[in-house]
Amino acid sequence: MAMPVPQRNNEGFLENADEWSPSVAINIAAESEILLTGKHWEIIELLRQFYKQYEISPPSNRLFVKAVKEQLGEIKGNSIYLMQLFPGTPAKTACRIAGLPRPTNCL
Amino acid sequence: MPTLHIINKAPDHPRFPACLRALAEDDTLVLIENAVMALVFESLPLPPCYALRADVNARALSESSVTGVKMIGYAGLVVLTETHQRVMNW
Amino acid sequence: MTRSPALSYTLVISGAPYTSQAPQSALAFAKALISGGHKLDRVFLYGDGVYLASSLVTPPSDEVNWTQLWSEFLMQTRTPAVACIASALRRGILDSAEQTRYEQPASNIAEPFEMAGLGDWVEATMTSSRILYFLPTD
Amino acid sequence: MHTLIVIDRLPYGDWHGREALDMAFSLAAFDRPVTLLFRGAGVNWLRPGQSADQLSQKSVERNLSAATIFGVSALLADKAALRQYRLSSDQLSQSASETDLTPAFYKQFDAVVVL
Repeated sequence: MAMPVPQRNNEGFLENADEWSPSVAINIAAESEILLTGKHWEIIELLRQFYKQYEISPPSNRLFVKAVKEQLGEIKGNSIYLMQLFPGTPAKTACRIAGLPRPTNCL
Repeated sequence: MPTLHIINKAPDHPRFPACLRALAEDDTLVLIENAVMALVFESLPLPPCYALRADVNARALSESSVTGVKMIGYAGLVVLTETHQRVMNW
Repeated sequence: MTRSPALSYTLVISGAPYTSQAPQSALAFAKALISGGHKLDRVFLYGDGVYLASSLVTPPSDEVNWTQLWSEFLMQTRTPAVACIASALRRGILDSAEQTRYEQPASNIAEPFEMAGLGDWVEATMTSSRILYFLPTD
Repeated sequence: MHTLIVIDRLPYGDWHGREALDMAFSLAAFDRPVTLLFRGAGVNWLRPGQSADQLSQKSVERNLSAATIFGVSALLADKAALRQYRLSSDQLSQSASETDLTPAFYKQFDAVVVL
Protein backbone atom coordinates (compact mmCIF):
# COMPACT_ATOMS: atom_id res chain seq x y z
CA MET A 1 0.00 0.00 0.00
CA ALA A 2 1.52 3.31 -1.06
CA MET A 3 1.27 5.72 1.85
CA PRO A 4 2.38 9.29 1.29
CA VAL A 5 4.89 9.95 4.09
CA PRO A 6 6.72 13.26 3.60
CA GLN A 7 9.65 14.13 5.81
CA ARG A 8 8.73 14.88 9.40
CA ASN A 9 10.46 15.90 12.60
CA ASN A 10 10.96 13.78 15.71
CA GLU A 11 7.49 14.64 17.01
CA GLY A 12 5.81 13.77 13.73
CA PHE A 13 5.22 17.33 12.45
CA LEU A 14 5.74 17.96 8.73
CA GLU A 15 9.06 19.60 7.90
CA ASN A 16 7.46 21.26 4.89
CA ALA A 17 3.86 22.41 5.26
CA ASP A 18 3.35 22.40 1.47
CA GLU A 19 3.56 18.62 1.45
CA TRP A 20 0.33 18.29 3.37
CA SER A 21 -2.65 16.61 1.73
CA PRO A 22 -5.78 14.95 3.13
CA SER A 23 -4.21 11.53 2.62
CA VAL A 24 -1.12 12.65 4.56
CA ALA A 25 -3.48 13.71 7.34
CA ILE A 26 -5.19 10.30 7.31
CA ASN A 27 -1.83 8.58 7.69
CA ILE A 28 -0.54 10.84 10.45
CA ALA A 29 -3.83 10.36 12.31
CA ALA A 30 -3.64 6.58 11.88
CA GLU A 31 -0.31 6.53 13.74
CA SER A 32 -2.18 7.80 16.81
CA GLU A 33 -5.03 5.36 16.10
CA ILE A 34 -7.34 8.17 15.13
CA LEU A 35 -9.82 7.46 12.34
CA LEU A 36 -10.70 10.80 10.81
CA THR A 37 -14.42 11.51 10.66
CA GLY A 38 -16.38 14.54 9.51
CA LYS A 39 -16.04 15.98 13.01
CA HIS A 40 -12.27 15.76 12.74
CA TRP A 41 -12.17 17.28 9.27
CA GLU A 42 -14.25 20.22 10.46
CA ILE A 43 -11.57 21.08 13.03
CA ILE A 44 -8.68 20.34 10.64
CA GLU A 45 -10.17 22.67 8.05
CA LEU A 46 -10.74 25.33 10.70
CA LEU A 47 -7.12 25.11 11.84
CA ARG A 48 -5.75 25.30 8.31
CA GLN A 49 -8.00 28.25 7.52
CA PHE A 50 -6.95 29.89 10.79
CA TYR A 51 -3.28 29.50 9.93
CA LYS A 52 -3.80 30.89 6.43
CA GLN A 53 -5.63 33.92 7.73
CA TYR A 54 -3.54 34.81 10.80
CA GLU A 55 -0.17 33.25 9.87
CA ILE A 56 0.03 31.64 13.31
CA SER A 57 -1.42 28.52 14.83
CA PRO A 58 -3.20 29.05 18.14
CA PRO A 59 -0.18 29.44 20.48
CA SER A 60 -1.62 27.30 23.25
CA ASN A 61 -4.24 24.66 23.87
CA ARG A 62 -6.45 27.20 25.63
CA LEU A 63 -6.32 29.54 22.65
CA PHE A 64 -7.02 26.61 20.31
CA VAL A 65 -10.20 25.92 22.26
CA LYS A 66 -11.07 29.64 22.14
CA ALA A 67 -10.54 29.80 18.38
CA VAL A 68 -12.84 26.81 17.85
CA LYS A 69 -15.43 28.27 20.22
CA GLU A 70 -15.32 31.59 18.41
CA GLN A 71 -16.11 29.96 15.07
CA LEU A 72 -18.15 26.83 15.86
CA GLY A 73 -19.75 27.70 19.19
CA GLU A 74 -19.54 26.29 22.70
CA ILE A 75 -20.60 22.71 21.93
CA LYS A 76 -17.49 22.14 19.82
CA GLY A 77 -15.33 24.85 21.32
CA ASN A 78 -14.64 23.08 24.58
CA SER A 79 -11.70 21.03 25.69
CA ILE A 80 -13.62 17.79 26.33
CA TYR A 81 -15.04 17.65 22.81
CA LEU A 82 -11.64 18.44 21.30
CA MET A 83 -9.86 15.99 23.60
CA GLN A 84 -12.16 13.20 22.40
CA LEU A 85 -11.33 13.97 18.78
CA PHE A 86 -7.63 14.70 19.27
CA PRO A 87 -6.33 12.84 22.33
CA GLY A 88 -3.29 14.04 24.28
CA THR A 89 -2.87 17.78 23.95
CA PRO A 90 -5.62 18.52 21.41
CA ALA A 91 -3.87 21.60 19.91
CA LYS A 92 -0.69 19.63 19.37
CA THR A 93 -2.36 16.52 17.99
CA ALA A 94 -4.64 18.53 15.73
CA CYS A 95 -1.80 20.75 14.45
CA ARG A 96 0.24 17.67 13.64
CA ILE A 97 -2.58 16.10 11.64
CA ALA A 98 -3.46 19.42 9.97
CA GLY A 99 0.14 19.91 8.82
CA LEU A 100 0.75 23.06 10.88
CA PRO A 101 4.05 23.87 12.61
CA ARG A 102 4.85 22.42 16.02
CA PRO A 103 3.58 24.75 18.77
CA THR A 104 6.32 26.35 20.91
CA ASN A 105 4.85 25.18 24.21
CA CYS A 106 4.65 28.79 25.11
CA LEU A 107 1.92 28.55 27.74
CA MET B 1 -4.42 55.34 42.86
CA PRO B 2 -1.02 57.07 43.05
CA THR B 3 1.36 55.47 40.57
CA LEU B 4 5.11 55.11 40.70
CA HIS B 5 6.60 55.70 37.26
CA ILE B 6 10.10 54.32 36.75
CA ILE B 7 11.81 55.36 33.54
CA ASN B 8 15.17 54.19 32.21
CA LYS B 9 15.15 55.86 28.76
CA ALA B 10 17.24 58.88 27.78
CA PRO B 11 15.39 62.21 27.68
CA ASP B 12 15.49 62.27 23.86
CA HIS B 13 13.82 58.85 23.63
CA PRO B 14 10.17 59.06 22.49
CA ARG B 15 9.11 57.27 25.65
CA PHE B 16 10.29 60.17 27.82
CA PRO B 17 7.62 62.69 26.76
CA ALA B 18 5.04 59.89 26.73
CA CYS B 19 5.90 59.19 30.36
CA LEU B 20 5.73 62.85 31.38
CA ARG B 21 2.30 63.15 29.75
CA ALA B 22 1.04 60.15 31.71
CA LEU B 23 2.00 61.61 35.10
CA ALA B 24 -0.95 62.51 37.27
CA GLU B 25 -0.82 65.07 40.11
CA ASP B 26 -0.42 62.45 42.81
CA ASP B 27 2.05 60.24 40.88
CA THR B 28 5.76 59.85 41.55
CA LEU B 29 8.54 59.77 38.95
CA VAL B 30 11.88 58.01 39.35
CA LEU B 31 14.73 58.38 36.86
CA ILE B 32 17.07 55.41 36.55
CA GLU B 33 19.81 54.39 34.11
CA ASN B 34 19.86 56.63 31.00
CA ALA B 35 16.89 58.67 32.23
CA VAL B 36 19.05 60.51 34.77
CA MET B 37 20.42 62.54 31.85
CA ALA B 38 17.16 64.47 32.10
CA LEU B 39 18.81 66.34 34.99
CA VAL B 40 20.92 68.28 32.51
CA PHE B 41 18.81 68.06 29.36
CA GLU B 42 18.03 71.53 28.06
CA SER B 43 14.54 72.97 28.40
CA LEU B 44 12.89 69.80 29.67
CA PRO B 45 9.99 70.59 32.01
CA LEU B 46 11.05 68.02 34.59
CA PRO B 47 8.58 67.75 37.46
CA PRO B 48 9.78 67.13 41.04
CA CYS B 49 11.13 63.59 41.01
CA TYR B 50 13.69 61.12 42.29
CA ALA B 51 16.90 59.97 40.62
CA LEU B 52 18.93 56.86 41.34
CA ARG B 53 22.21 58.00 42.89
CA ALA B 54 24.37 55.22 41.38
CA ASP B 55 23.25 56.17 37.87
CA VAL B 56 23.70 59.90 38.54
CA ASN B 57 27.23 59.44 39.86
CA ALA B 58 28.26 57.09 37.05
CA ARG B 59 27.32 59.73 34.49
CA ALA B 60 29.17 62.55 36.24
CA LEU B 61 26.06 64.53 37.04
CA SER B 62 26.19 66.67 40.14
CA GLU B 63 23.75 65.50 42.78
CA SER B 64 23.02 69.04 43.88
CA SER B 65 22.74 70.73 40.49
CA VAL B 66 19.00 70.35 40.05
CA THR B 67 16.41 71.60 42.47
CA GLY B 68 13.36 69.44 42.95
CA VAL B 69 15.21 66.20 42.30
CA LYS B 70 15.88 63.94 45.28
CA MET B 71 18.67 61.40 45.17
CA ILE B 72 17.84 57.86 46.31
CA GLY B 73 19.60 54.51 46.49
CA TYR B 74 18.15 51.10 45.59
CA ALA B 75 16.78 50.80 49.15
CA GLY B 76 14.97 54.11 48.61
CA LEU B 77 13.54 52.78 45.37
CA VAL B 78 12.24 49.72 47.24
CA VAL B 79 10.55 52.03 49.77
CA LEU B 80 8.83 53.88 46.93
CA THR B 81 7.49 50.58 45.59
CA GLU B 82 6.14 49.85 49.08
CA THR B 83 4.22 53.08 49.26
CA HIS B 84 2.84 52.89 45.70
CA GLN B 85 0.55 49.97 44.92
CA ARG B 86 0.78 50.65 41.23
CA VAL B 87 4.10 50.73 39.38
CA MET B 88 4.62 51.56 35.71
CA ASN B 89 7.94 50.96 33.99
CA TRP B 90 8.88 53.04 30.94
CA MET C 1 9.90 52.06 63.57
CA THR C 2 6.80 51.33 61.54
CA ARG C 3 7.34 49.36 58.42
CA SER C 4 4.82 48.43 55.78
CA PRO C 5 4.03 44.71 55.76
CA ALA C 6 6.29 42.53 53.63
CA LEU C 7 5.44 42.46 49.95
CA SER C 8 6.11 39.85 47.29
CA TYR C 9 7.82 40.84 44.05
CA THR C 10 8.27 39.44 40.57
CA LEU C 11 11.06 41.00 38.53
CA VAL C 12 10.83 40.76 34.76
CA ILE C 13 14.11 41.36 32.94
CA SER C 14 13.77 42.09 29.22
CA GLY C 15 17.09 43.82 28.58
CA ALA C 16 20.14 41.71 27.75
CA PRO C 17 23.40 41.83 29.71
CA TYR C 18 26.19 43.82 28.00
CA THR C 19 23.52 45.45 25.81
CA SER C 20 21.56 47.11 28.56
CA GLN C 21 21.80 47.84 32.28
CA ALA C 22 18.68 45.80 32.98
CA PRO C 23 20.30 42.73 34.64
CA GLN C 24 22.48 44.86 36.92
CA SER C 25 19.73 47.28 37.97
CA ALA C 26 17.47 44.31 38.61
CA LEU C 27 20.09 42.57 40.75
CA ALA C 28 20.74 45.69 42.84
CA PHE C 29 16.99 46.10 43.29
CA ALA C 30 16.52 42.41 44.16
CA LYS C 31 19.16 42.61 46.88
CA ALA C 32 17.62 45.80 48.25
CA LEU C 33 14.11 44.38 48.40
CA ILE C 34 15.30 41.32 50.31
CA SER C 35 17.28 43.56 52.71
CA GLY C 36 14.05 45.50 53.10
CA GLY C 37 12.32 42.37 54.44
CA HIS C 38 10.34 41.57 51.31
CA LYS C 39 10.02 38.38 49.31
CA LEU C 40 11.23 37.85 45.76
CA ASP C 41 8.69 35.43 44.27
CA ARG C 42 10.47 34.89 41.00
CA VAL C 43 12.58 36.33 38.24
CA PHE C 44 11.18 36.10 34.72
CA LEU C 45 13.47 36.60 31.73
CA TYR C 46 11.69 37.78 28.60
CA GLY C 47 12.76 39.02 25.17
CA ASP C 48 16.49 39.79 25.05
CA GLY C 49 16.56 39.28 28.81
CA VAL C 50 16.87 35.53 28.20
CA TYR C 51 20.53 36.03 27.20
CA LEU C 52 21.22 36.39 30.92
CA ALA C 53 20.49 32.65 31.26
CA SER C 54 23.22 31.55 28.85
CA SER C 55 25.88 29.46 30.58
CA LEU C 56 28.23 30.37 27.73
CA VAL C 57 28.47 34.05 28.64
CA THR C 58 32.22 34.71 28.72
CA PRO C 59 33.18 38.31 29.43
CA PRO C 60 36.84 39.37 29.78
CA SER C 61 38.22 38.33 33.18
CA ASP C 62 38.26 41.89 34.52
CA GLU C 63 34.57 42.44 33.74
CA VAL C 64 31.62 41.22 35.75
CA ASN C 65 29.96 37.99 34.64
CA TRP C 66 26.30 38.93 35.12
CA THR C 67 25.05 35.40 34.51
CA GLN C 68 27.32 34.07 37.23
CA LEU C 69 26.41 36.83 39.70
CA TRP C 70 22.71 36.25 39.11
CA SER C 71 23.08 32.47 39.40
CA GLU C 72 24.85 32.81 42.74
CA PHE C 73 22.23 35.21 44.03
CA LEU C 74 19.34 32.98 42.89
CA MET C 75 20.84 29.91 44.52
CA GLN C 76 21.65 31.67 47.78
CA THR C 77 18.14 33.07 48.04
CA ARG C 78 16.45 29.97 46.52
CA THR C 79 14.59 32.20 44.12
CA PRO C 80 12.90 30.53 41.14
CA ALA C 81 14.07 32.04 37.85
CA VAL C 82 12.64 31.21 34.47
CA ALA C 83 13.43 32.12 30.90
CA CYS C 84 10.43 32.41 28.61
CA ILE C 85 10.60 29.39 26.36
CA ALA C 86 9.50 31.16 23.17
CA SER C 87 11.97 34.05 23.66
CA ALA C 88 14.73 31.62 24.61
CA LEU C 89 14.36 29.16 21.74
CA ARG C 90 14.47 31.97 19.17
CA ARG C 91 17.68 33.27 20.70
CA GLY C 92 19.46 29.96 21.10
CA ILE C 93 19.01 29.38 24.82
CA LEU C 94 17.97 25.76 25.43
CA ASP C 95 17.68 23.35 28.33
CA SER C 96 18.30 19.64 27.80
CA ALA C 97 14.61 18.85 27.25
CA GLU C 98 14.35 21.38 24.41
CA GLN C 99 17.70 20.23 23.05
CA THR C 100 16.26 16.73 22.70
CA ARG C 101 12.92 17.96 21.40
CA TYR C 102 14.50 20.04 18.64
CA GLU C 103 17.46 17.70 18.08
CA GLN C 104 20.01 20.43 18.69
CA PRO C 105 23.72 19.74 19.33
CA ALA C 106 23.85 21.31 22.81
CA SER C 107 21.95 22.88 25.65
CA ASN C 108 23.26 25.96 27.43
CA ILE C 109 20.92 27.18 30.15
CA ALA C 110 22.79 28.23 33.29
CA GLU C 111 21.77 26.82 36.66
CA PRO C 112 19.40 27.49 38.35
CA PHE C 113 17.44 29.04 35.47
CA GLU C 114 14.57 27.02 34.04
CA MET C 115 12.48 27.29 30.91
CA ALA C 116 8.79 28.09 31.26
CA GLY C 117 5.97 29.64 29.32
CA LEU C 118 4.29 33.00 29.64
CA GLY C 119 1.77 31.24 31.87
CA ASP C 120 4.27 31.77 34.69
CA TRP C 121 4.20 35.49 34.02
CA VAL C 122 0.40 35.53 33.92
CA GLU C 123 0.40 33.78 37.29
CA ALA C 124 2.82 36.38 38.63
CA THR C 125 0.45 39.16 37.59
CA MET C 126 -2.17 37.52 39.78
CA THR C 127 -0.11 36.52 42.79
CA SER C 128 2.83 38.91 43.35
CA SER C 129 2.07 42.17 45.10
CA ARG C 130 4.43 44.06 42.76
CA ILE C 131 5.84 43.36 39.30
CA LEU C 132 8.76 45.46 38.10
CA TYR C 133 10.12 45.42 34.56
CA PHE C 134 13.78 45.98 33.85
CA LEU C 135 13.72 47.04 30.24
CA PRO C 136 16.22 47.69 27.46
CA THR C 137 17.59 51.24 27.44
CA ASP C 138 17.07 51.89 23.73
CA MET D 1 -7.58 42.93 37.13
CA HIS D 2 -7.36 44.56 33.70
CA THR D 3 -3.97 44.85 31.99
CA LEU D 4 -3.01 47.32 29.29
CA ILE D 5 -0.28 46.06 26.96
CA VAL D 6 1.40 48.92 25.08
CA ILE D 7 3.14 48.64 21.71
CA ASP D 8 5.05 51.84 20.98
CA ARG D 9 7.65 50.68 18.47
CA LEU D 10 7.48 50.24 14.72
CA PRO D 11 6.65 46.81 13.35
CA TYR D 12 9.28 44.65 11.59
CA GLY D 13 12.41 46.55 12.73
CA ASP D 14 12.56 44.68 16.02
CA TRP D 15 10.72 42.01 17.98
CA HIS D 16 9.42 44.07 20.90
CA GLY D 17 5.91 44.40 19.54
CA ARG D 18 5.61 40.72 18.64
CA GLU D 19 6.70 39.73 22.12
CA ALA D 20 4.28 42.23 23.65
CA LEU D 21 1.51 40.72 21.52
CA ASP D 22 2.41 37.27 22.90
CA MET D 23 1.92 38.67 26.40
CA ALA D 24 -1.53 39.94 25.45
CA PHE D 25 -2.42 36.56 23.95
CA SER D 26 -1.36 34.72 27.09
CA LEU D 27 -3.41 36.94 29.36
CA ALA D 28 -6.36 36.29 27.05
CA ALA D 29 -5.66 32.55 27.13
CA PHE D 30 -6.16 32.61 30.89
CA ASP D 31 -9.25 34.80 30.58
CA ARG D 32 -7.53 37.80 32.14
CA PRO D 33 -8.96 41.06 30.79
CA VAL D 34 -6.43 42.69 28.47
CA THR D 35 -6.45 45.72 26.17
CA LEU D 36 -3.85 46.59 23.53
CA LEU D 37 -2.71 50.18 23.05
CA PHE D 38 -0.75 51.33 20.00
CA ARG D 39 1.13 54.43 21.03
CA GLY D 40 3.60 56.65 19.19
CA ALA D 41 5.33 54.86 16.31
CA GLY D 42 3.42 51.74 17.36
CA VAL D 43 0.30 53.00 15.53
CA ASN D 44 1.97 51.80 12.32
CA TRP D 45 1.03 48.28 13.39
CA LEU D 46 -2.47 49.31 12.30
CA ARG D 47 -1.51 50.50 8.80
CA PRO D 48 -3.51 48.44 6.29
CA GLY D 49 -2.04 46.49 3.39
CA GLN D 50 1.19 45.21 4.96
CA SER D 51 3.09 42.63 2.96
CA ALA D 52 6.11 41.32 4.79
CA ASP D 53 6.95 38.25 2.73
CA GLN D 54 9.92 39.97 1.07
CA LEU D 55 11.33 40.39 4.56
CA SER D 56 10.66 36.71 5.27
CA GLN D 57 8.64 37.80 8.27
CA LYS D 58 5.07 37.09 9.19
CA SER D 59 2.65 39.95 8.69
CA VAL D 60 1.94 41.62 12.02
CA GLU D 61 -1.29 42.84 10.46
CA ARG D 62 -2.44 39.22 10.11
CA ASN D 63 -1.04 38.09 13.48
CA LEU D 64 -2.73 41.01 15.20
CA SER D 65 -6.08 40.25 13.61
CA ALA D 66 -6.25 37.09 15.77
CA ALA D 67 -6.38 39.27 18.91
CA THR D 68 -10.15 39.51 19.17
CA ILE D 69 -10.62 35.79 18.40
CA PHE D 70 -8.38 35.02 21.37
CA GLY D 71 -10.33 37.37 23.61
CA VAL D 72 -8.31 40.59 23.73
CA SER D 73 -10.95 43.06 24.94
CA ALA D 74 -10.12 46.07 22.78
CA LEU D 75 -7.56 47.70 20.52
CA LEU D 76 -6.80 51.36 21.15
CA ALA D 77 -4.77 53.82 19.10
CA ASP D 78 -2.96 56.97 20.23
CA LYS D 79 -4.96 59.78 18.61
CA ALA D 80 -2.05 62.21 18.28
CA ALA D 81 0.24 59.57 16.79
CA LEU D 82 -2.37 58.57 14.20
CA ARG D 83 -2.33 62.15 12.97
CA GLN D 84 1.47 62.28 13.06
CA TYR D 85 1.72 59.20 10.86
CA ARG D 86 -1.16 60.26 8.58
CA LEU D 87 -3.48 57.45 9.55
CA SER D 88 -7.18 58.04 9.96
CA SER D 89 -9.06 55.81 12.33
CA ASP D 90 -11.51 54.65 9.64
CA GLN D 91 -8.73 53.26 7.42
CA LEU D 92 -6.98 51.17 10.06
CA SER D 93 -6.43 47.46 9.42
CA GLN D 94 -8.17 46.54 12.68
CA SER D 95 -11.03 48.30 14.34
CA ALA D 96 -9.24 50.34 16.97
CA SER D 97 -10.65 53.24 18.94
CA GLU D 98 -8.83 56.56 19.05
CA THR D 99 -7.65 57.47 22.51
CA ASP D 100 -6.26 60.57 24.20
CA LEU D 101 -3.37 59.51 26.38
CA THR D 102 -4.18 61.47 29.49
CA PRO D 103 -3.11 60.44 32.99
CA ALA D 104 -6.74 59.45 33.64
CA PHE D 105 -6.66 57.09 30.65
CA TYR D 106 -3.84 55.01 32.13
CA LYS D 107 -5.49 54.94 35.56
CA GLN D 108 -8.37 52.87 34.16
CA PHE D 109 -6.06 49.85 34.07
CA ASP D 110 -4.72 47.89 37.02
CA ALA D 111 -1.44 47.25 35.27
CA VAL D 112 0.31 48.82 32.28
CA VAL D 113 3.06 46.88 30.52
CA VAL D 114 5.40 48.09 27.79
CA LEU D 115 8.53 46.29 26.63
